[in-house]
Amino acid sequence: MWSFFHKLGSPPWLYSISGVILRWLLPITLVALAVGLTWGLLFTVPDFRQGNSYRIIYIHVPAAVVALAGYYVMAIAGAINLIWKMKMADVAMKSAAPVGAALTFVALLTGAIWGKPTWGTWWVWDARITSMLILLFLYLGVIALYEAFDNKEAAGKACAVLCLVGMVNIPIIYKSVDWWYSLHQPASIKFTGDSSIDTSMLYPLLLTIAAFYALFTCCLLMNMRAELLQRGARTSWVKKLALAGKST
Amino acid sequence: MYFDSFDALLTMGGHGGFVWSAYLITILVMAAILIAPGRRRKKFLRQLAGELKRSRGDPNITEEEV
Amino acid sequence: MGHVSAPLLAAHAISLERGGRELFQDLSFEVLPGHLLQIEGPNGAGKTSLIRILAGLSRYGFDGRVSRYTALLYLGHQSGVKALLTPRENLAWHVAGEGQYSDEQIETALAKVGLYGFEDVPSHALSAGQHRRVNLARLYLSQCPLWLLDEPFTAIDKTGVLELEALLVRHVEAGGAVVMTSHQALQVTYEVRYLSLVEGLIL
Amino acid sequence: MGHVSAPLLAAHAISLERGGRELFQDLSFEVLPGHLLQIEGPNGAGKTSLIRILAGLSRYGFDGRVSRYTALLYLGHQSGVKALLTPRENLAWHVAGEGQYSDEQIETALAKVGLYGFEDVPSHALSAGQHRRVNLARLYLSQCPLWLLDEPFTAIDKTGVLELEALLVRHVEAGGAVVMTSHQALQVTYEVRYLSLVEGLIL
Amino acid sequence: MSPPGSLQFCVRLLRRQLVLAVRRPIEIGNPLLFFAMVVALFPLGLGPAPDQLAGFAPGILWIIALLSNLLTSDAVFRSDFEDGSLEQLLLAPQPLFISVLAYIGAHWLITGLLLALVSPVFALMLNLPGSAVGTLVLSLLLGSGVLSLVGCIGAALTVGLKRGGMLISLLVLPLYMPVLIFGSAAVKAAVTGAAAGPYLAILGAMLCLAIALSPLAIAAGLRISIDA
Amino acid sequence: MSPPGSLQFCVRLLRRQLVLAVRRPIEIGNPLLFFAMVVALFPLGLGPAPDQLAGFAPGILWIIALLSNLLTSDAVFRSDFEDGSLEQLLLAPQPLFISVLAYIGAHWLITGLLLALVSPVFALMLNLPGSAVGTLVLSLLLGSGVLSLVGCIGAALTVGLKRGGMLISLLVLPLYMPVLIFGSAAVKAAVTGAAAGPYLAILGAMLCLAIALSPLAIAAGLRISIDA
Ligand code: HEM
Ligand SMILES: Nc1ncnc2c1ncn2[C@@H]1O[C@H](COP(=O)(O)OP(=O)(O)OP(=O)(O)O)[C@@H](O)[C@H]1O
Ligand SMILES: Nc1ncnc2c1ncn2[C@@H]1O[C@H](COP(=O)(O)OP(=O)(O)OP(=O)(O)O)[C@@H](O)[C@H]1O
Ligand SMILES: [Mg+2]
Ligand SMILES: [Mg+2]
Repeated sequence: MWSFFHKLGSPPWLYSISGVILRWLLPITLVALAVGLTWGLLFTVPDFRQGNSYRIIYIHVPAAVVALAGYYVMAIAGAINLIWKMKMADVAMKSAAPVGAALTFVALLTGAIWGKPTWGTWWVWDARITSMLILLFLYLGVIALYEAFDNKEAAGKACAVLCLVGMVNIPIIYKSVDWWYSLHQPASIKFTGDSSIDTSMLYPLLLTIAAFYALFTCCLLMNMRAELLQRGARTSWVKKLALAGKST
Repeated sequence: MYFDSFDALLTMGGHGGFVWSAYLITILVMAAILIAPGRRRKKFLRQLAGELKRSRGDPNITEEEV
Repeated sequence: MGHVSAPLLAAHAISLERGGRELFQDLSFEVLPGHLLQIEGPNGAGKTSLIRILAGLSRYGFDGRVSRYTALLYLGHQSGVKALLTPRENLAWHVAGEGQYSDEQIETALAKVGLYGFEDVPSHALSAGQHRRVNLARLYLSQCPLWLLDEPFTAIDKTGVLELEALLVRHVEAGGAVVMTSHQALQVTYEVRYLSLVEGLIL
Repeated sequence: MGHVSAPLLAAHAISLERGGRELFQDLSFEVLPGHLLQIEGPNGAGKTSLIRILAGLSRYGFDGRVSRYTALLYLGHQSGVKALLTPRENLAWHVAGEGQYSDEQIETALAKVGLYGFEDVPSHALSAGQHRRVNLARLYLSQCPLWLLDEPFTAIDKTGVLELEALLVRHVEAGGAVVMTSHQALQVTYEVRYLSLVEGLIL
Repeated sequence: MSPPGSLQFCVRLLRRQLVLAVRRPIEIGNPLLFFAMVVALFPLGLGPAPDQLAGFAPGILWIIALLSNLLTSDAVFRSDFEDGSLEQLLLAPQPLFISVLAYIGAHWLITGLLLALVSPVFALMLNLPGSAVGTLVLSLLLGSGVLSLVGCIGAALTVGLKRGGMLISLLVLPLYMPVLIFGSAAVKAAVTGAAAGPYLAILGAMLCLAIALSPLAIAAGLRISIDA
Repeated sequence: MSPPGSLQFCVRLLRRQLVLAVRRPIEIGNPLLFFAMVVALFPLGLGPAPDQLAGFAPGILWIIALLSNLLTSDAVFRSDFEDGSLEQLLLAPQPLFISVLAYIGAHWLITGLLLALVSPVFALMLNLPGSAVGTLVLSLLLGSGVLSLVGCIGAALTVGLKRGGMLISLLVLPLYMPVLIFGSAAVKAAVTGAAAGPYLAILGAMLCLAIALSPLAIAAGLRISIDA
């Protein structure tokens, strides 16, 4: 057990093991994404009220769900960095931020596109939409803070503090926005999905959610590998790797 | 497949533009986040190799000397 | 000789790299009571960086370990003198963490650094050297055995430098210790130890 | 002897009072080509105030008149070095008002102040002395005959001070003039003129 | 002579901060003036229809309070960072997470408290019904405490950055939003005659949470900023 | 070697200011993010009803543009003052009132122009009718020029003050108000289908006046601030 943790702290080991993981996970992810998205796009029955625009759910919901989970991944990595001073956690946190922000962006954009045929407007100040927008700001805040520091070690610590504060706040934000919206907007616009979802629609959705989780993991690992190399630019294992000319 | 013609697939009963653009944007973003880290890593390795070779002045350096 | 006093500060194998340059490597030393240690080196040698590591203000980005066994007083490049407060208020606040000093003690300390008559002028109306002197007045009150001073003579005139040197000697003779940097050689009759950071510098 | 060169700067009966104290009174002097003038006085004597009046940065609050007959270069307590720009960019901007300098000229000047290899490091990653040196590099490029320097040696190491002194001498020997303040005595073989502001000071 | 206790030290620090604020009366007057002027901007920008304005008064007042809190929080640690005072505070024997309470307290006193006290004037200017004024003051008192605590986290994290500029707004505005929601909801409830108590209770709970957690985050942030 | 002409010098200064801005991309992104976040504050404070929001969108967008201009204008000269660069500019042989155009231009490019270009996105979020978007962009382009010119006067006058802080808002907000009135009136006119041309023409006239007068005021203000 301890030796495992010890190894986790060793960049060369992490670099090689993540390479092995990626060699398997990346193809699986791509296949799952392809299957899930074509299934949703081509083979499911359209929703009886929304028609074909309903197919956006197969990218919208997975992106939203994984983006939210991504913030927690980032915050937990930040906590580990602060408490146990593990450098790998810092690498993970830094690598998760752009992926999470991109997925949040996808969720917002697909939601906005979905809104036009469904609600007749690109944007409404719905509770979930608003809190998703706030999540995007939280992600951008972490990225911007990291970039603003010159000393990257300090940047990691500062972002870890920010992530933790943000993590405490996410449920508060979500609850308050939800409550705020129900106060103002008595059920004139409602997601259709809350009630019951047909299993023929559910299975491809579950598949794409899983695929998006895998996608997040892949991107996280690949970002971490690039980051590990850059941080270890002066260590012998990186120099060896560079001179070996192989990039795997 | 649900759609019976290619045209139906494209228009999706009037919602085609929305659905296809949403999927397209998503796929572009996914491609970007999948490709960017690999490129960053390879570019860095190339740069470092170049620097190391330049500082040694010997293109055929072996691993033991590092 | 037979009596070995306990160190006030010990550096264990400190190495620092900044901007791709090794500034120093495997630096180990102890500061004992009575030591007057001057860190030497040209511009950019790493003196300020080292003294901030010793003070505990830099905690990341270097290898090695620093053990501090006592309260310390650090005066850096920046003076910590608030422009809107008077020298009296500034000094009172500077020593507030150490204890409660009476108004006479504050005034005496200010007089000792040549600020008699300037006690109640807002500090932004002081000259560069007077500004710095407000800061140095703290040395006359402090109870800390270990002083870390980064270029304390900056902007101070000749008589001021002499007085400050005398104060440093009194402090180390009384069992304190001083670690300082300066580009001027100390003109004191006490034994000064030197720590040179020239090695490894490509200027 | 017979030839009297035209003054570069003339002060006519300047008096200054600050914070209720007369700093100097009826100060009249001329700065001729070849003059190396050091303004002396303890902290708070009014050196900085005087030099800012001479430069034309202070225009109110003093009596008397200053005549400037030439372009001047002023370096004050603050360095004017932007933390986000590199030394190369900083220097290029500093001399932008005087003319268009080539990249080699900039690089040579930086090398002369010991910043070879630091040309493209952002300036906030420089040490205190290196920061100051970026500023001083300007002296190697400037075409201005008259230099007004307020404590140019601050934070500069020993060899740096020697080089700077040599530069000042070269400048005055070539027909320029320097008015400067410093708490260190100049170690030059050239004739230094002194202007002492001690009178009227109650320190 | 023994070092003073951390509480005593904190009180001295608070006094120093207040003296500094009083030396520049403009600093104290400023959030108020800013508030007054932005209140004046709204009728200009939105059109002066009084009944419409009244409906929006709670929201507008709360948004302005939030902005003026945000704009002043950037400066809480900046001057002390720039002149080296903050380094000295870090080296003091007293624990930092208690000392920072003094900074937060001073900030709250000269923005939050003062604003809450004069807000009735601005409320009248925007035609807020008199019955809601009490709730407005109370909600501002509680809410601005949270804003100060959260704003100082942002200030601590960004103080070391060369011209971090408005980065702080990006960091803290998302965290301000729940306060805005419940604060303006409380006032709206009072306007419509509903019970404002629950909203105020939620604001109180947020304040307790913020008081417990943010000093730790601020202290950590300051240590990091000094090091960078 | 002869000193460069004042225009050439001004161009170099502009380039330097833009390089400085680009070195901290956060500085450029910030006014935009601030804009986006304050846009989000309004529905939270005022309630999300789309039609109400649409009615207020012109005013809200203009108020936010004004605030983000105000908040950034404080920093235009501050860092150059603090590190002594401004002294050097005063001593340069080129006339100061031309050099300051570079500061104003850089400020306008990274706040006014950028904001105007992205404002359609925010307009959509507040349900502004698409037909008014063009007028919004145009009015922001013209108006933000005036705002930058006027804001820099305030910045020049307050830069020498130790922590002048928000004093600048007190000085310039009254001068901003006419811009706000005509700017939002232009957009409102476009929303209701009336002619926006006259309002835009007035904004243009204000811009000409400001360009003619404010560099002189700014140059004088800087000389005074340096001396104090
Ligand atoms: C910019 C706009 C939008 C954003 C940011 C957004 C955000 C989200 C988020 C965060 C979730 C996940 C909620 C959770 O798992 O708890 C979600 C789920 C969902 N969204 Fe959206 N949404 C947007 C627009 C829309 C539109 C226009 C529709 C359809 C009319 C829609 C339909 C759904 C459905 C059906 C679900 C899944 C059902 C559920 O879990 O309750 N969304 N959305
Ligand atoms: N803004 C001000 N308002 C009032 N008095 C001032 C102001 N600035 C400086 N003084 C006073 O003027 C005197 C001279 O200041 P000046 O900075 O010229 O001294 P200096 O000779 O340069 O000293 P140093 O060697 O310390 O740099 C000082 O006694 C100071 O108290
Ligand atoms: N924030 C930073 N990032 C990267 N490098 C830095 C940073 N600060 C300083 N350095 C580098 O570290 C070296 C040492 O700086 P330091 O300030 O310790 O020098 P010093 O010995 O105090 O010099 P001086 O005599 O000029 O004060 C310098 O070469 C500088 O370029
Ligand atoms: Mg130093
Ligand atoms: Mg001086």
